[in-house]
Amino acid sequence: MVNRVMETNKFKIQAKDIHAYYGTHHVIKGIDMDIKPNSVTAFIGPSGCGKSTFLRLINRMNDYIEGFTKTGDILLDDKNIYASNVQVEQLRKEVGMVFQKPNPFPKSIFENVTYGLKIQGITNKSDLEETAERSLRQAALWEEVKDDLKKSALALSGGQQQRLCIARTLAVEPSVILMDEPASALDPISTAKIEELIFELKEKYTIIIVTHNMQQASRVSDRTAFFYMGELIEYGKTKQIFLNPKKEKTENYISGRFG
Amino acid sequence: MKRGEKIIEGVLFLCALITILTTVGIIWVLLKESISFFTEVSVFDFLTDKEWTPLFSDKHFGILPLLSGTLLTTVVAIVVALPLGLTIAIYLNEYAPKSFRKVVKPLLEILAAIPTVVYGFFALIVVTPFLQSIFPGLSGFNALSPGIVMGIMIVPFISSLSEDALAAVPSSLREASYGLGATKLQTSFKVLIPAASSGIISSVILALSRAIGETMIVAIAAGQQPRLTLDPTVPIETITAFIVQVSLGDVPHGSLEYKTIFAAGLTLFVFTLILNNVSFYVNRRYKLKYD
Amino acid sequence: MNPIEVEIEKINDAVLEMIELVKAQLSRSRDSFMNSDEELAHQIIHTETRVNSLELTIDKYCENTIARFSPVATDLRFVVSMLKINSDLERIGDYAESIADYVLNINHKLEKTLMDNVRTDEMFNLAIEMLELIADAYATDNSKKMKKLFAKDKVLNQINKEKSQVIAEYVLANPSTIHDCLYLHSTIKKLERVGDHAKNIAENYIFYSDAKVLKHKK
Amino acid sequence: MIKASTNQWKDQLFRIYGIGATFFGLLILGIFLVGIVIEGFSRLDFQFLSSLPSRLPGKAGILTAWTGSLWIFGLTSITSIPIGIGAAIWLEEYSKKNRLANLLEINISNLAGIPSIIYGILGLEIFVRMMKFGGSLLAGSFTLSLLILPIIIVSTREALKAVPRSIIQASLAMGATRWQTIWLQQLPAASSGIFTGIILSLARAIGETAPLIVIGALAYVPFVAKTPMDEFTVLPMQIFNWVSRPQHGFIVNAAAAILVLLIFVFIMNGIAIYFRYKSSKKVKW
Repeated sequence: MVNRVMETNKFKIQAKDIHAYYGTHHVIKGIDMDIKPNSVTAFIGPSGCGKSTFLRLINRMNDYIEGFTKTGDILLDDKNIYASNVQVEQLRKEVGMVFQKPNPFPKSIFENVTYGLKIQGITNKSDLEETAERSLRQAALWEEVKDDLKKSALALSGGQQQRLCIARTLAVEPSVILMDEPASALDPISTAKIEELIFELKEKYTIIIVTHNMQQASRVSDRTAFFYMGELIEYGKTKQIFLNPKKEKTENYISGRFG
Repeated sequence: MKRGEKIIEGVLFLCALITILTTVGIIWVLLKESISFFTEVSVFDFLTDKEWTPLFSDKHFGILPLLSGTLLTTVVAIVVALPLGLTIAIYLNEYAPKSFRKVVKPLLEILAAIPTVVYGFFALIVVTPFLQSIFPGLSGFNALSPGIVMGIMIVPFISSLSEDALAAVPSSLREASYGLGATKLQTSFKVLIPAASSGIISSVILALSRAIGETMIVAIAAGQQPRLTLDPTVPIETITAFIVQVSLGDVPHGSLEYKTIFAAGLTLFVFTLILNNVSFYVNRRYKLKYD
Repeated sequence: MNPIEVEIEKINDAVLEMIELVKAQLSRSRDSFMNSDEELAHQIIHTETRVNSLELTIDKYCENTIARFSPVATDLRFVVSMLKINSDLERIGDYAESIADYVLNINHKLEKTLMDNVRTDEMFNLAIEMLELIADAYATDNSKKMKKLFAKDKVLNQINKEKSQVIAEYVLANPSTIHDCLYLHSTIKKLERVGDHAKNIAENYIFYSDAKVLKHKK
Repeated sequence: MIKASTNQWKDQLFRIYGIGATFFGLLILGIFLVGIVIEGFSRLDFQFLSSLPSRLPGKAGILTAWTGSLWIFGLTSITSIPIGIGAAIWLEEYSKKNRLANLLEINISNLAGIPSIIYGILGLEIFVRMMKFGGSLLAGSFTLSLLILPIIIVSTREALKAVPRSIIQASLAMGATRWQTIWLQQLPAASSGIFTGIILSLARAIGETAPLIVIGALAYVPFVAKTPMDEFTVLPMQIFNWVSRPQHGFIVNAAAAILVLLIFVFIMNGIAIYFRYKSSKKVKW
């Protein structure tokens, strides 16, 4: 019992006083946040509130953006991901990312799923096949594509493409998966499948999802963070945020009375 | 891993650096020889003397005759190319069916892909005799014939780039005009061309620069007689044709005659440089307008 | 106005109307019971159909809001609370009707001393005051006022506890009145239930307005 | 009402004029090509392709010219393609938005607009004189490489730009390095665009005459080049030489040589157009 309490108090990701700037534009203003392992955290907030920027800080995808600077630290398993000895590529294998629009590589399904292994230099065919099957199964896509893994990924439907992108991310066995509006370009049925998938993946992974869909946030997440104008206005259990938000801004935003 | 990446980046950077070295090389070569040329010939003479006879015993080094020759062929070329190119651009953009445009655009671009020496042949062997049958007084070498052929050659420059500029005009503007009951012609001339004007102007300037630097057509069909004239029916010589003439001859390295090609080259370089940058400037301003 | 606000407003108005209606029903049931006014009793029974139809209307509004607007936060709490308050109000309306029914069934006028001994009048007044409090607190959106209601409910419960002994002693002394006394006993019981429902309404209202759950807490 | 019908009428008139203008250029091109074919086709035989140049038009051939053009094609490809693609990748993917990058940017646009003859002057000083290559294939191909480098860079960059950012992001997010992303994703995805640009620029190099004249390529080369250090001639040089001679026989020779040159150029353009067409159909991002 004591052990379990200890376990749940350990944080997977800790952000400490994060400020971020595009040039002189202050886009994230002092955010602190702790995220527990094996949970789904939803980031909500109006466009331009900094939630995507914050998400991309967690796997350092902002590194390449011209004029981007940040202060503060982000800890992954208590290690600072911005420390000088951290290899960005290694970090990104640990912290996978799924994007808004499905973005499969213009290659076969198999090549897509095994891309992450290939760039790590793994060429053993049976290893690749094993991983492909495992991750496609995890992404609930295996049954649909197992007979034509050689087919171009671009021939899949939008929903399938997105699950392929998730499978591709799972193949490198990350512990954290960042999802930037993963279902915003999909139809309701595909969206439901993705949400179901997120629910299942929670057992093994820590998931952070940015979404504009309030219902989606309330459906899939354990905790919800509301961002506004670069600040973290409210962060708490999803049920509490949606039933009884503490801040008026949160209330106004989630009930659609913004402004 | 990290080091490998750095090495690759370094090699790639060196590749990019070669372009800078090229420019530096061009400027250095032109300046070096030109400066030694201008120690012997005064800049004032170069710019004002009305004769260019570096290969004669009575040497004159006035660039004006070469400039007038260049100007003459260029003007003829633009007079041919501008109305033609612009009309084609408008027609393809507004009138022609999409499938037609898809076929015709690459076909027109073939005009620009044909080696210029072939155009020179065309000008000398086909166009000049044809023009002579209309204007009996036309000399066998003249500015008119290469000018016209050059015009045909640069049509795709103007038509393609102008078409791009017209296509970039937001469709809302076009629809607004149609919505008011305007015809395609009215829409084209009253809305699209003004809106795309900078793009069109920049394409024309680019074509101008192309015409000024064009060598083979004029070297073959315009003659080798530098003269200060605006008459397109007599033989003339352009800057480029002069450089070819000197290169073909046996001019000893280091002689004043040899250095003339650098002075002439520098003049050409400066002209095209100015025109190109004016074109970029105009085009950039235009792009800002719609972003 | 935001579309969901229009819906919320509609529910709000209907609930307000419901409260007023039920309050009026209860206060008429008091008059009818205390004065054995059979005419008034008939009116109460007749008006009950309006209470029922209003309940259905409120339910319909709430369902519509949930189905079409997926309310969250305050809106969600509002709709959920109103659904429950609505059914509580309807139950109070039912009790008023039952009491009117008893008036029609009582054979002889109940003796004044008995009525006073079981504090019938006081009980009626307390129940009505509770509804007045609800109406006032609801109309002014004041959850503090709602809390005043809990004390009154305790008094009601106390009276209710004492009533059986008083009535039993009276019936032993006047066995012929047993029939009528049972009605009195039931009436008191109903009024106590009105208090319970009123308390539920207050709790639900506080859940809506302060997001605090008071139920089943002492 | 009258106004409206006048407008309609003008509109139709312009349509006809537009068709006329569009076909005018193509028509002239057609007439000219037919003329060349009539003039030169009969001359185009094995003897013409396999003979060395001669003072007699009937005996002269283009063996040295077309082999020279092939040499130039090969040597220019070897130097310009890797450098051009490399530079494009650096500019598109690695350069930061600073003054150096800006300078490179402007510089490349300017280089693309410099007349080819100026490159000839550069080649003359640098390769022929300073590096002492003389009027050799090496000097010629280096000069032409510099000439077409900006075109390759610009078209490669366009092709790289057309690869969706999302693909790049996906690859980086998988933990790929910059170079892995470029090598495994961007270059394959941009390959047909890059290839098109390269083919078009090489076609241009094949047709260039002026810079080669300036660096001193000879019109009369009585042997087939064996090494890159040999003197050489190319088809356009041969044509230029023949055009400037008075005898009609040489004009016929020029026409025949033009046919060969145009076949070269058209095939390359055709390949480029085909690739552009194919790539425009293939991937819908």
